[in-house]
Amino acid sequence: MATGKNYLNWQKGIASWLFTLDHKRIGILYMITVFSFFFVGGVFALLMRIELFSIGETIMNSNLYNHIMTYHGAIMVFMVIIPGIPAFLGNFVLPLQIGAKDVAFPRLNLLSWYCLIIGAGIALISLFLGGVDTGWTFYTPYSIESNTAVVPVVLGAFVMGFSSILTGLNFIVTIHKLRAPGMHFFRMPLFVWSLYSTAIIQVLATPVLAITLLLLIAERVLGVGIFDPQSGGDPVLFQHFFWFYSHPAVYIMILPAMGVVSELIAAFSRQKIFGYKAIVFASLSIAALSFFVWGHHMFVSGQSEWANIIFSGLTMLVGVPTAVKIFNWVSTLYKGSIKFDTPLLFAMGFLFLFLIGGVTGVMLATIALDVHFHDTYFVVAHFHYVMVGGSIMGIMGGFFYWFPKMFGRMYNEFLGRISFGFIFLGFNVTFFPQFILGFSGMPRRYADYIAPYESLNQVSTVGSWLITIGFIIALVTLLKGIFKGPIAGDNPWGAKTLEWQTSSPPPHENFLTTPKVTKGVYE
Amino acid sequence: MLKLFLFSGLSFGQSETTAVTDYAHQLDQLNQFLIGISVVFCLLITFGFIYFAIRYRRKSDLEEGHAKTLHNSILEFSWSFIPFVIFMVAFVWGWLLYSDLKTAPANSLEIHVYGQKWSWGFVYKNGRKTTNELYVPVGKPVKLIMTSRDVIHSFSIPSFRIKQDVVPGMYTSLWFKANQKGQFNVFCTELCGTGHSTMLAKINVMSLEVWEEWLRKDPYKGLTLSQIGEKTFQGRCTACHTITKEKKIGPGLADLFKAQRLLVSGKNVIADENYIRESILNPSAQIVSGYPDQMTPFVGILSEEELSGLIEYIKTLK
Amino acid sequence: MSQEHTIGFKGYLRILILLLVLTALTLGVSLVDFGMLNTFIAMLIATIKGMLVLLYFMHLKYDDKSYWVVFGSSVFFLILFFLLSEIDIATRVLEVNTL
Amino acid sequence: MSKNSDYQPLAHHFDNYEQQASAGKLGVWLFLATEILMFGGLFVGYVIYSVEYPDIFKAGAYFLDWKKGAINTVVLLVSSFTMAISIYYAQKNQMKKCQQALVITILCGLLFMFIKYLEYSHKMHVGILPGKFFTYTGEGFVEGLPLYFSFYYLMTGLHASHVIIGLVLIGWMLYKTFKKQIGPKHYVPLEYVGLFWHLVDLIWIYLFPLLYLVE
Ligand code: HEA
Ligand code: HEA
Ligand code: HEC
Ligand code: CUA
Ligand SMILES: [Cu+2]
Repeated sequence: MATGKNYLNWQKGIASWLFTLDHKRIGILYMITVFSFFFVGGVFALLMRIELFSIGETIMNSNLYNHIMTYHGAIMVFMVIIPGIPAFLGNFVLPLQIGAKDVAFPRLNLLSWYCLIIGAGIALISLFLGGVDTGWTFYTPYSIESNTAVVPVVLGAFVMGFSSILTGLNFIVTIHKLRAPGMHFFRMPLFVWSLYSTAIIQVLATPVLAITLLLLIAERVLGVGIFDPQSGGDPVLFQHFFWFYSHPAVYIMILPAMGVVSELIAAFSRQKIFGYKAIVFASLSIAALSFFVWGHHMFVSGQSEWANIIFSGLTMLVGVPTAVKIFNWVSTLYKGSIKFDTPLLFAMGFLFLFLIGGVTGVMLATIALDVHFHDTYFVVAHFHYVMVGGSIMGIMGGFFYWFPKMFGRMYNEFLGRISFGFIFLGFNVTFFPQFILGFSGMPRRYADYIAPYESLNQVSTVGSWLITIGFIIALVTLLKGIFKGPIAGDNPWGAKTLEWQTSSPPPHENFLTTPKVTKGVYE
Repeated sequence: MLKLFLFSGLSFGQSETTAVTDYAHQLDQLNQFLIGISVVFCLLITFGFIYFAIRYRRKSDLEEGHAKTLHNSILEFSWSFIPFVIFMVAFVWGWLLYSDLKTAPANSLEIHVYGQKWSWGFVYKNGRKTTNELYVPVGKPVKLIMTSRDVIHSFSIPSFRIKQDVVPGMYTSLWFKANQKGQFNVFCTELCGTGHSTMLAKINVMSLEVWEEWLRKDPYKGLTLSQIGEKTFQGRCTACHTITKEKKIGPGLADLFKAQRLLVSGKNVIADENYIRESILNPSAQIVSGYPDQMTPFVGILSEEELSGLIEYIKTLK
Repeated sequence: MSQEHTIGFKGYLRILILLLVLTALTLGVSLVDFGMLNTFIAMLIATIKGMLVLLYFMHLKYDDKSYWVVFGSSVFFLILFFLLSEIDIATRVLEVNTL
Repeated sequence: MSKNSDYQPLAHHFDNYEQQASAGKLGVWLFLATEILMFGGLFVGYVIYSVEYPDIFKAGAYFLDWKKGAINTVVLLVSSFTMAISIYYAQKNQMKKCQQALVITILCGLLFMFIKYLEYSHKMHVGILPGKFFTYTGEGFVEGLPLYFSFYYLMTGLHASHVIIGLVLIGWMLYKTFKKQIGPKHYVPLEYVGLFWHLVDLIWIYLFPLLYLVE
């Protein structure tokens, strides 16, 4: 790798990685973990899509399909995108961007990586104990009755929850206490603000997931009956518990991606962000509002009419700050000096796909429409547009952007663009047809479907192969870049934020002398 | 135009996309309104950033951005306020339609729906029961009162644009008025286990006279006990049992009668009439070894006639 | 921060005694029947006790205001969680079996 | 480094001790917030069901011994007090008294657990166990009673597990005072543990009337 003393080579050996307290190394550990899980989750997705290629049993029976579908969802949510941006990119970039030597609690930081590994380990052990088939939402009473290995998966998710809590806690304290001299709150890059908003959700919502999962375990082991109608419990209450966490969780997934996009747009248009403060407050208000809207997942669950109406109205509000962000980004491009490098392509991909995901989110929030769309492929398409088209685009864009900082080397620009092309195209081919399928009523979590749905499903399956090609190209590009790429220089993009002022890769304690901040952000 | 765009490439025979009720028509209007607005916004924004990106692409490596303003109160206000207004329109419109969906007309015909793994049972006011086939008259409001015997299911009729979860331990309801004769699909849309994707039913909308005629018919008239059993079995049991020795969710039932059964409790029993009867009514009491305790109890669902029929039918399986 | 304000041994003792008195009060009140108000009164006393612990034992009174924000927001979202769930359960219209 | 009064470690990534101490404290408060929301989930469930099934919850409270509950309340309050003064003594460099206060705190915690044990074992003896192990059908039994005791065991159980964690932490602090790693210049670890211990007390302050004194 790059020459000179830096965080990558100042200590050697496996142990120096596994017991490292350096936030940058921990970030790299997360990188390896998250992309490995992404690969596993992706393989499950491909298997699912092959099964759905044609009517009848294509490669697996419906029981196996339910298992694969559950693992795909659970892996992607708990092991890929929730740790994805905050724990991987955030860990690496956050202290650099605010001019700190490390995060506030380095040991806790390492611990949260171990929580992820151990939790994921426990959850994946279940594969050998019979698997799970409840869907990633674990709805009771099915998850109580299902004779599959629900307990290990739930326990694993519980442990991974602590990983997320600890990361969030660490970031809040780091941002409050460890900013470099002169780094006022409103001089912080927007990525930092987005991580801050995310961390608030992580700290305040995840504990409710923890207790929900504990209750589910108690339900299965002790039969406490709180969510079991046979003992007087209310299964719909479980859904309240679950979504009180899991709706805010979707903003854990998207807020950091939005932060990445802000950075990319500022860097590749060489502009100050239009409406910096508006974006800051939009992030914070999305975080706050995210706690008010969970009931929109329960419009047909048996939740009361009034609760439905209230939740529908509250949900609409979340769209406003999101719209503000989108318009601000577009305005930032106005009169910029714009270069179409791979990271910006991903940012543009984000804008387009997230926009579609967002407007279909509003259709889902419209209560009567959701009655029709709920649990159909329309929802599946919506959340892939926001999660893959939004968060995964964000993580890829951010990765390509900070790649030279992480490894001191450059990837091949041409290959990077090709990979974007395949991912973007394949993505739309895979998931756009699913909106139409959803509108015509195809239910989700179906291992098989009726004849009229077949042609669009085939299109979708072919699309999933295109995405795969895209990700494989990306993987090759990045691996080649790490080992053989040309030396990148400290600031290859001409970006203005602090992380670009130290060397690439950065030294062990980030900056040789503590930076003094005298300018506003992006100046 | 938009409709064309959305539905092109679809080759639906019995199309799920045609709206069959007034409600479905109204819902489609709301849908088209939102799609229209969304397309406008998406195009606007997409063309906006693509245009900027090309118009202001970097000319030389050292070039910096040229924008002077970082604020524009009018712009910023309008791009928060206009979406807000649109959101509120969507919200209120959705709410109004939803209120219709929640208030069944007082003269609705009530039909009871029971979901269970993995079939739908319908009970009509005169006591007539059907499985996986719902029969309703055209042009009359019908209210479904639904509950589940085991886990949560969801009763979804895409052509009517409605659905409602069917929850154990409570009753939920749904109403519709079909304006068109024909047969329409019902899906279960809440994950309920292995048979989730096969938990389908059909709604048959027929003219009032035919329907009343149908309602009075005794479905089992002229059938032998074992034929009644076979009919019941087809509707209720095939999700989990085969009539050969092949294992599905539960054991294959061929050669069961008078066979030795090893139970989880370690006991050995002979599968006589009583055993089969208890296995159907209260399966958890005697679990066959090697199988999960997954069978939904049929107590209270099957009539005495059907139960005896099932036993007779199982006896004939070889 | 390192210049700790503390209320000293005597101060803490006073708080303890207050807390014990309030505990006795809870018990006493539970013997009297105020009808609907029972739970409310019990919770009110518990809240006063909780505030004493927070303010004095946990030093919220003297410490940085940001801890208040942290603590307050957890309580706020907890109440929100309760209220919105309870709205659902309290306003459900029960369908009844008419057969 | 051989006197309590000099000890003041500083991790490499902090600029000064102030910063380190206040970072730690903010961290602890954030952690307490997560605890509140985690326990809060159970409280929300409890209140929702107690509104839905008041009779069951009334019948359930009848089985609890309010005297034991009240004694435990007093015990925890006293322990909170001794915890608070142990910090005060550490600040004053009166390490002997600090250690005594910590020992009393631990004793109170153990007493609390002992009384809990008495309560549990009594109930378990007559078949009042959580969930599907509930076998009691004697006097005072009502339909749905197991639901109340599910909550009882979950809430007090989760609380008791926090008491145990707290005890371990206090024990560790005591050890640190002997190791001369806590003193007037470095008492923040004691403060952190104290905050945790007070929270455990705070939760009990709500648990006690909710569980034992339901009308
Ligand atoms: C990254 C994750 C993410 C994000 C960001 C979102 C964002 C949103 N989501 Fe989504 N959602 C999920 C992930 C996400 N969602 C997942 C995983 C599920 C399914 C879970 C499961 O069941 O398995 C789901 C399900 C889901 C449902 C339930 C569907 C159902 O099961 O029946 C609903 C309903 O309201 C909903 C709404 C919304 C809304 C209103 C937004 C808003 O935040 C979007 C706001 C953005 C915009 C609106 C775009 C910008 C605005 C403009 C440019 C203004 C102009 C626009 C208009 C005038 C329309 N989502
Ligand atoms: C982050 C979240 C995420 C991501 C990325 C994806 C990605 C994909 N998802 Fe999934 N999906 C979910 C979250 C996600 N999904 C969730 C939560 C559910 C709901 C589950 C439930 O109902 O319980 C779901 C459900 C779901 C369904 C519906 C199943 C059903 O209801 O029956 C389908 C069907 O088509 C599907 C398909 C796909 C496809 C084709 C991809 C493809 O985009 C995947 C392509 C990726 C790869 C093939 C991996 C290749 C990777 C590498 C080669 C390594 C790369 C390394 C580097 C670049 C360094 N997903
Ligand atoms: C949800 C799936 C499911 C459905 C539906 C179902 N069963 Fe079963 N059945 C099982 C399972 C699993 C077992 C084995 C475990 C047990 O004994 O309960 C079983 C066992 C049995 C047995 C005992 C078989 C033996 O080998 O001893 C009989 C008889 C039986 N079922 C009859 C029926 C009949 C008749 C119906 C329909 C009216 C029916 N089942 C519907 C799942 C089902
Ligand atoms: Cu029944 Cu899905
Ligand atoms: Cu949501």
